[in-house]
Amino acid sequence: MTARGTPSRFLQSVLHNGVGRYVCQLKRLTLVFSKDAQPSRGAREYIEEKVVDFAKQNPGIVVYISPKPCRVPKLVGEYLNGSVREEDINSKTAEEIAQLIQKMANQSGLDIIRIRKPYHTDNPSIQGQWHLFTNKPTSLNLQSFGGASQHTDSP
Amino acid sequence: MAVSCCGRLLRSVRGAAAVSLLRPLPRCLSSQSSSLQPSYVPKTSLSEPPWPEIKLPDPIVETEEHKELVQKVNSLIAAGQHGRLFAVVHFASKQWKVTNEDLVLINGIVDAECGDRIRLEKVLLLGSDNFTLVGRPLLGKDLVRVEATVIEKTESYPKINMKFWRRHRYQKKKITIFPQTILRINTIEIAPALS
Amino acid sequence: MSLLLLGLRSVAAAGLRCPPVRGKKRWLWPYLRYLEKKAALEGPPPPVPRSQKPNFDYHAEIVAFSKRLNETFSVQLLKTAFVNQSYLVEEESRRRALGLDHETAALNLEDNQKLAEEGSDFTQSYLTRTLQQAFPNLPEAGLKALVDYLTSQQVICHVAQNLSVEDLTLSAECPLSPDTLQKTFLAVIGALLESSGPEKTEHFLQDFLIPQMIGKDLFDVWFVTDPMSLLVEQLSQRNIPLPEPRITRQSGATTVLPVYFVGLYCDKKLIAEGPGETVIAAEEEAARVALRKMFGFAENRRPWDYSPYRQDNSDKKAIHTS
Amino acid sequence: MVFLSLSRWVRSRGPPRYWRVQEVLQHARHFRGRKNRCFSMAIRAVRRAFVYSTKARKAKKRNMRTLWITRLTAAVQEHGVKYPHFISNLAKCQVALNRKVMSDLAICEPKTFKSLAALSKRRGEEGLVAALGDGKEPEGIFSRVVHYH
Repeated sequence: MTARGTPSRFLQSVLHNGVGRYVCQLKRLTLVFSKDAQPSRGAREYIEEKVVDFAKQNPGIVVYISPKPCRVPKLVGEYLNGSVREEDINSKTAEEIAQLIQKMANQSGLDIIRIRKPYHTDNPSIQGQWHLFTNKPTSLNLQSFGGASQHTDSP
Repeated sequence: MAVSCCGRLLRSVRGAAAVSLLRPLPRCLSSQSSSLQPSYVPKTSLSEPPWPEIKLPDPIVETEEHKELVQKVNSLIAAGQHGRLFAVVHFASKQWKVTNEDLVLINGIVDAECGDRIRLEKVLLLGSDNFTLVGRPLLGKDLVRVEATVIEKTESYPKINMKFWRRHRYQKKKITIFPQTILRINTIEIAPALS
Repeated sequence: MSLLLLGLRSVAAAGLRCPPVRGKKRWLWPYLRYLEKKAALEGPPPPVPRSQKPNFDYHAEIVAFSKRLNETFSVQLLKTAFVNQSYLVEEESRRRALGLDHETAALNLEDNQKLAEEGSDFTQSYLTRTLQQAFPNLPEAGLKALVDYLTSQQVICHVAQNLSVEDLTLSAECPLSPDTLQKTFLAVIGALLESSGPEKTEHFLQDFLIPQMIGKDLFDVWFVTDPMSLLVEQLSQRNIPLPEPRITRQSGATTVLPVYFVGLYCDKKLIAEGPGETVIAAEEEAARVALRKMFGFAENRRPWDYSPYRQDNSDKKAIHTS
Repeated sequence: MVFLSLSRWVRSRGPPRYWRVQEVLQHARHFRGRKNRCFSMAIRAVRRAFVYSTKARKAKKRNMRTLWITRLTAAVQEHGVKYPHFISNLAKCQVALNRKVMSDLAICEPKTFKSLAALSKRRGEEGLVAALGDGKEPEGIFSRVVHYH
């Protein structure tokens, strides 16, 4: 998409994740589906077969199953930084839903927008950034007064 | 001069100009000839070779210096006084200059789960405030250890790929989303094993 | 077919009994506009705590909280840590209003006051200890500034919000005040200390509080108005002669963008050099650079070692290298 | 084969016109003039913007490379080396750093870059010395043919 027309951000992470320990950022997952509607078939299948395994593998994510009459079954993921993401899963198979859920669990909840630079560093320079005088000899500022010894300028 | 000529023959020719044209002689020779003839020779590309005089340091002195340097750096590393380190690693067909606590965004899938620690093995360069190790092209695996954690496996924003030819009724629009992976650089360690 | 058409025509000629319904719902757009205007006038609805919205199981959330952080909390303690005094008061009054008698209305719950105090004490002592270990040359005031920054309301609330402490906190107020949030987070630390011991808690603090120092400069945290006098004080403590500022480099002195580099010399040795737009600013910057170097807080200092159980690791490494 | 759904697709003509228009307009909201609100002008501008951004994605790679090369040229000039010599000598030393990283190093890590420049300079000198040989004339008679035109 165009550069000016779309929002953008820099690469970041929530709470310096991964510096100390890794914390899965998805905290809550709600599966809204209908008990009898056709588009929810995949969702029902997923709940029958896979959801318990997923919940066991990811004890840090609370999974809620809420059956209610609806046409479009939904996945609502809530992240640690407070953002909420909804995904429609109508007419998706159980396999596709499993992949989608895994993807949501792997994300951090930050906006999916253009990222300006593919790296982020808090210490851009270790040896000190280059400036005009970096590679200039220090003798430039010495002044000799006739035959007298050299002095530096005093402020 | 359409003929071949012999080096020996040319040596008798006065002045080094013709010689230097055909076969470059080191500067010492030409200076010798000028000392023989005190007449003034203007400083041109013909009077002396166009390259600067090169004086390489003595190999024996150099090896000693090298030894001393290596010992110094080794002791610095062993004492852990090297401060923050940075490394240039080759990962996902790109080179990244990284230091501790950096984030790196990679286009594509990394075959590791979120939270897994991986080791970046292709280290091209490692530096600190006081020394730099340059690999030719890579640094040894037992020398440097750069570790990273996969913290996020996400997707890029939808990129629109549009083609349009005017007056040709040709227009294509394709929206693509790529997988992306975010790495956190955890540690850059170095062993005092220089030789 | 023609018969049917005829029939239809006759019906049309006779006219319909009921008035025709318009296909376009002309009333809808003004109605929606009215609703919009009303919503704009009223403003957004008051925030509701997540626990009062659908799909919230408190016990499951608590268990998931500890699992997510990879810590072993005792669930009872953790639940206590999230209970605030205001919640107890409000809940009891609500029960009484429902008509329960005094005994049944009383909640047999403790609030997190004690745990918060414990957590706060432990955090303070741990941070002071580790920071002192990490920066042995830092004077007391600087150390205090660092610890104060890490335990400040702003930082703690930031950490707590991004660990979803906010959702689990039981309090009468909504949205939570920073005070409550800070207290709750400290109580969580206290609960961890009681359930898993100090070692785990130290690890927890190291993983979640210490990284807040990343990218922070010493003087972002510690506000020193006159670094030169501090430098003089520090140097005299170490029996080093007083610094002598000299302009080392300058450029564009007659332009609107001059730059001066001032070097500080002690014993005719350069200890620091700093740039500035004026000579005075450069001198101050040089003093700051010198202080950072002296306190071991330079930008290229060795990064913090976040590996768990640091002491053991460093011992092992030393053995390995020897 | 039996196509049951094809006939349904033909009837489904996508979302209502209002939403189709909004889809385009949301990309044009920051444009100047009437094209940020009038569809028929917006659609042309948005299409052009998309084509530009598609092309720019490719062009950026090339532009960045030229930028790095420009930066490197300036950076090595300070150390008395020329860019082509610098690059080729480092390649001869089997240093596989690319231009992006080296221009980065020139800005952020001047000491490292200085040593890289010194390395390439030394390699150049060694190469020159090796090419010059030991300064003696070759043995025997040898010939060079020079053509006149």
